[in-house]
Amino acid sequence: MREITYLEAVREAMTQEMERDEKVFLIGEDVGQYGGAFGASFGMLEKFGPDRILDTPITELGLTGAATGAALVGMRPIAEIMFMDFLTLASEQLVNQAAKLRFMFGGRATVPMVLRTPAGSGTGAAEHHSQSLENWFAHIPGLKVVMPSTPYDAKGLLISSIRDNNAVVFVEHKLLYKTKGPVPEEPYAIPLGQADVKREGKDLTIVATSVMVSRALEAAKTLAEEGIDVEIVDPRTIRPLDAEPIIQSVIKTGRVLIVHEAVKMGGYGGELAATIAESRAFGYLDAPIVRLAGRDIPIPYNRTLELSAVPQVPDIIAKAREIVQGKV
Amino acid sequence: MREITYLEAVREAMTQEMERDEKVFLIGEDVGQYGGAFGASFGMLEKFGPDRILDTPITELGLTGAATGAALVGMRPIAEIMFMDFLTLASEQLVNQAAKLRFMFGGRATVPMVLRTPAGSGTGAAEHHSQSLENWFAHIPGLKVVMPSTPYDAKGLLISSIRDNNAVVFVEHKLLYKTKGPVPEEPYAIPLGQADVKREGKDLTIVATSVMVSRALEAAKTLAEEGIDVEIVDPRTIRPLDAEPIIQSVIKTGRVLIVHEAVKMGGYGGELAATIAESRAFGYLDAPIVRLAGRDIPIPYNRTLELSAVPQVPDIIAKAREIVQGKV
Amino acid sequence: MQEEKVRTISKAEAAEMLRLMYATRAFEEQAEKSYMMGKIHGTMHLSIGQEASAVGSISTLDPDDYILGHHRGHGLCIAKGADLNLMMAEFYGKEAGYCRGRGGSMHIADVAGGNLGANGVVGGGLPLAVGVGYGLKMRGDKRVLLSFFGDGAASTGAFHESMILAVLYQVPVVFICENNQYAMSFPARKWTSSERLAGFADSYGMPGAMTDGNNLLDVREAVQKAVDHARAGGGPSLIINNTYRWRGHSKSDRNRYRTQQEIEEWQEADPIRRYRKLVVADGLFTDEEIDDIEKGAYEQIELARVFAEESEEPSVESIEEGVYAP
Amino acid sequence: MQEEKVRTISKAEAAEMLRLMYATRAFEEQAEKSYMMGKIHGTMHLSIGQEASAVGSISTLDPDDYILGHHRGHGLCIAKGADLNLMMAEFYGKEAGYCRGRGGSMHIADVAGGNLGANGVVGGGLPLAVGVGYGLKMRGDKRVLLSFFGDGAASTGAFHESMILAVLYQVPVVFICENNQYAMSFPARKWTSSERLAGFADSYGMPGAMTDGNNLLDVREAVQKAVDHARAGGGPSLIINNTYRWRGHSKSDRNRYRTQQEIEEWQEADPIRRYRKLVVADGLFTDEEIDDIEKGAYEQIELARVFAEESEEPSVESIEEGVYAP
Ligand SMILES: Cc1ncc(C[n+]2csc(CCOP(=O)(O)OP(=O)(O)O)c2C)c(N)n1
Ligand SMILES: Cc1ncc(C[n+]2csc(CCOP(=O)(O)OP(=O)(O)O)c2C)c(N)n1
Ligand SMILES: [Mg+2]
Ligand SMILES: [Mg+2]
Repeated sequence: MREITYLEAVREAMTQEMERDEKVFLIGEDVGQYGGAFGASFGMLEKFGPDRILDTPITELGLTGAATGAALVGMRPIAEIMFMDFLTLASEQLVNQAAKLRFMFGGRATVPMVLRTPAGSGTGAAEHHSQSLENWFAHIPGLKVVMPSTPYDAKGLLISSIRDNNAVVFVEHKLLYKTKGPVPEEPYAIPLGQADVKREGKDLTIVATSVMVSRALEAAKTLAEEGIDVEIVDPRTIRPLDAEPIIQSVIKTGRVLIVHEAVKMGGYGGELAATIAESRAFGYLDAPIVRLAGRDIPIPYNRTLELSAVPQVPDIIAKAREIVQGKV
Repeated sequence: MREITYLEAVREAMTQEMERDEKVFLIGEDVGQYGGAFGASFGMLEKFGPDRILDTPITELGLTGAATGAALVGMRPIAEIMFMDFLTLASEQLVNQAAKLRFMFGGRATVPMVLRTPAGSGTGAAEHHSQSLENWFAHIPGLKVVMPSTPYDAKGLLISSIRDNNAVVFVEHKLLYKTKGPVPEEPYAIPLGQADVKREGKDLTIVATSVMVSRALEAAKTLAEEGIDVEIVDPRTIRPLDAEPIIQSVIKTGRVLIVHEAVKMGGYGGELAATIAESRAFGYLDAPIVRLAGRDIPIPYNRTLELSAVPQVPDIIAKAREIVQGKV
Repeated sequence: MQEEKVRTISKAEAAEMLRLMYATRAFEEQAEKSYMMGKIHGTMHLSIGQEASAVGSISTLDPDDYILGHHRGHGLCIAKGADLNLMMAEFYGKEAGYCRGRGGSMHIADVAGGNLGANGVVGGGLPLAVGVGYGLKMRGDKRVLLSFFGDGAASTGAFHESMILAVLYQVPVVFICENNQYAMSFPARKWTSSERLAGFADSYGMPGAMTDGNNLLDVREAVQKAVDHARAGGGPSLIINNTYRWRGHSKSDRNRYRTQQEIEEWQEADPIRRYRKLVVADGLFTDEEIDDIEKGAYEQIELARVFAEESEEPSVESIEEGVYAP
Repeated sequence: MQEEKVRTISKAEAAEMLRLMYATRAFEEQAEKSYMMGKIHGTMHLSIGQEASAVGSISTLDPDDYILGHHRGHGLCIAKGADLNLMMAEFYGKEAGYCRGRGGSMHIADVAGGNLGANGVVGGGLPLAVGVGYGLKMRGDKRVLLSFFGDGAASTGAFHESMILAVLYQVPVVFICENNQYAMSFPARKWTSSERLAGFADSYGMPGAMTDGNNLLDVREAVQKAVDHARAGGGPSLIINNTYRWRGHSKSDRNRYRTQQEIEEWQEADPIRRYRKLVVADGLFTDEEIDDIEKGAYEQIELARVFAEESEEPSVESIEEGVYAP
């Protein structure tokens, strides 16, 4: 199959959906001629014109609300927030309006919109451009939260997100943009709320999200050489969570390591750990549930510190080893 | 000992600290003549004058940033955000600036400020005035997050928060404002990061926060009549978390129920469950770790629905019973 | 001058506007009573004194046009033609209410009927308004939107960003600031003035106007012009209706920030009585005719109260319905 | 007129301003080179072309006054008297840097030296400025603050709320908008104009001014007036410095949103060359003297580069230091 990058997959999903449905439009800072800070919409202005590719001044709250309002009267906007850190500016409209309008109005409104945003560290952009705040939105009823880890998932999940009749927060990862993988040319939809087993194994379940999926896969190779056979489950959608494949995997392996980039305390790993601990998998656990996550610091600028702030492949290997060897 | 309300305890803490230290001031919407939406600062304008009790127009982002800036040059502001729901408007300044300035500047700045805000449902104020978003801030390194459950704790923890050299989010609960309890008249400080065992027991540990502490205490009475002896631990500070008393309690009882008002998914209960599941208490667990929390909906207006949206005393009793009877 | 304006309005239309203003007054009085009697939980924000702003503004719309309201939104709802029974039922938190009892006073909406909802967040409707306007424009829909907000909302960042985007995308939206002089206890005069508020229109590059918000004809004329402008593709406008709320901000208000004298002065300028006097002086109505309209309005509200009180509570089993759309 | 202004400045002071502008130019050129050579990770925002705005503004301050910068902040840092070694070391992410390598280009700060930091969030410094100003005012400190931001920041809600609060509390802050015509690719002219930006001062109720931001004397005069006003207790002002960035927004910029011709026209108005010409024409300096200043500045930057490159990396063991104050 043809291989394209995660960034191209995102662009292709948007382009194909905009071709299919004229109610879909894109709004965000510098999404037009500039093509978006990371190039996700590069060339789309030329294709769809300025009425459907809307450049905005710096107005995170305003543009998020504008997308919400347009959705309320039947459009299907895609809003881009340049860095997830700036959702801190937009969250009133996302959390109080987009997420709640339907429920608040007795189920008599729909808000079909997508808010795309790149998260994560690794680009040297420091404290204000590197955060992973997905658990903020996983905490909000009315939102869906999607975190694709491969180009294939990015395209299929973004198409589903655009077609979904709810407000979907679509979290991309900057370091994944340039990764390549097989992606069908025609449009296809991966249902939201469906986890994916990225690798089968029997000794340890690793539940990983976003960029940590590829790091876990990398770690699995080394671990395999040591005779540790790892199963990797990627929730892909963190709200709603498809818990069953995770529970089944843990029942099978008896051990689990949760890996994400976001800060550990208050992060989504807690949700995963708690979901396992209150499930029927609890009785099958041969080891404590372990989380490996971002350090309890803002993301620093210095390259070495930045790398050390979030889990890397060797950290995953070491932690997996400890668990399997009964050292935790 | 003299009994006063939680609201009076908050006011007394602010008043005594403002008398002690002229760098302390209060800023927020309607905190002056109006005395704050819930009356927390009633009478303080008359006492301290408009230079230290600053009324603001509706500017959540601006006033939170103003507090942060003042703290950066050595003042000790207390900012009040009228409802926690509106922290969605203020979070950029709180999360990107107040929390990170010190680290970002290499440890060469301090931001001694308190952001007080009432959270929670139960007043019929519906979706936009009832949220419990404490886990958003528990997720942010650089912040401290405090959630007092009694008048005594409210005063002592607020005094500590004001004296702390970091940005502290101080989460009050609307339903607690009118509750009374013994509170010393003189100023006293309860250290941040110190959990409190609110009731000793041997059959089940309940970890509860804020208004859920009193509901758990209420539930414990009924449970005691049934022969179920409950231990109740109140973390009081959720960042940093004093995990040790919780772990010890779970080791003792072998069973744990986590209760909070916030929505379950992505909530702080996950952090608590995961902390227990990865601790040495794991090996002592005789039952799965159970969370009882807010439903997966925004807080509805209708009184009956509103009450049903978050854990009430009978829910705690029922869940505790199930756990002890091995039904989960 | 005033008299000329009076005559541009048909008797039927004038009667309807009077009815809507009286119904609003009656609704608010009933709301207050129900609250006092403990039949309502929560809080509410009464718009008594601001009836001409709501009715005058919305009277310029076609039935399928849109409005976006705010927390002090009962009058806006009524002026947009809400079914008073469903509205009162929502206020009572009943299943028959506009929002199935989920939203209550601060969130009454009727999307199908063009009322896109009140809002619990001050300024929360402004960014939405930009998007609603853009949605309409993008699909060539000729409808327009009135977006209401208070003087307090004008100080929020949401206002600034929304004005900028509205002008940039030339959306068919009339932004109407109901300047009732206070945001809770905070006096608008402490940070702005009515002239300055209107002047923001210029700063952003759109037409602006300021009205005597207690004069229905004045409001109507200014809004009509802006609505026509928007419908013709001319883009957004900003209008400041100067008015006053007679009651406290909400039930927790002790009115310490204003004088009894000030309240009484504004009560002298009662918008309903002013319009009533005009149409009677003009000979369009007799006093008896208007008494009948008033009485009819109060009767309607009484029927709505009964309807609401007799309606069913939502079932707890249904509580999780409506969070997600299929 | 220009000549009269030139003469109000002593030779020593003029030399210092020239040195700061050249040092800024040299710093930015070195930053670009280091980045191209792969010695720097991350991104950066160069202020080449905006030197007069930074130096002209900050030259009006006393050494212990404050500034708050923004993401395009190297020139502001230098103008505030940053130690170039520590600054370059920070840019290189080294332990010796101003922020121990934690902050980098977008967060350089020197709180003790009155530089309260650049900011990665557009508009992020504006609310802070209000508080800094209030803190100073509250304790009777006579220092003032210059708060810098871009035309892009002026469209944020943070701007609106900050202006309102600044006027309300009459803080000793001069807000300086470095209008370099674009926010990334978004042209300021699409939502405002320099006149309109300056006009916001009036909307909020403070003095406003607009300068030729590439004319150091013009900038200095306007800012001096505002600084004096603030120091005398007169409250905030808003100044728009019209200028231009020569380089792309950051390293990802393909410059598709502007023409080469536009860039060249603005390069003609090089703020350093313009000031240089003035002082030479006036006879205050010979060309050789200025060549020496320029050369000295470049040498200083070369020393800073060496210092930075030879400095130690922060230790991974220290990574968690500085999150919380004791
Ligand atoms: C963002 C936000 N901040 C604070 C509040 C609390 N609050 C509710 S209404 C109100 C005053 C609003 O003033 P204005 O916009 O003038 O409307 P009015 O109440 O005068 O009609 C305040 C502060 C809120 N609902 N939303
Ligand atoms: C709140 C926010 N939104 C978006 C960005 C991404 N971004 C960084 S700089 C910039 C443009 C800023 O324009 P302006 O304020 O005019 O400053 P300039 O870069 O022109 O100096 C943008 C959009 C950001 N850093 N912060
Ligand atoms: Mg008002
Ligand atoms: Mg700019």
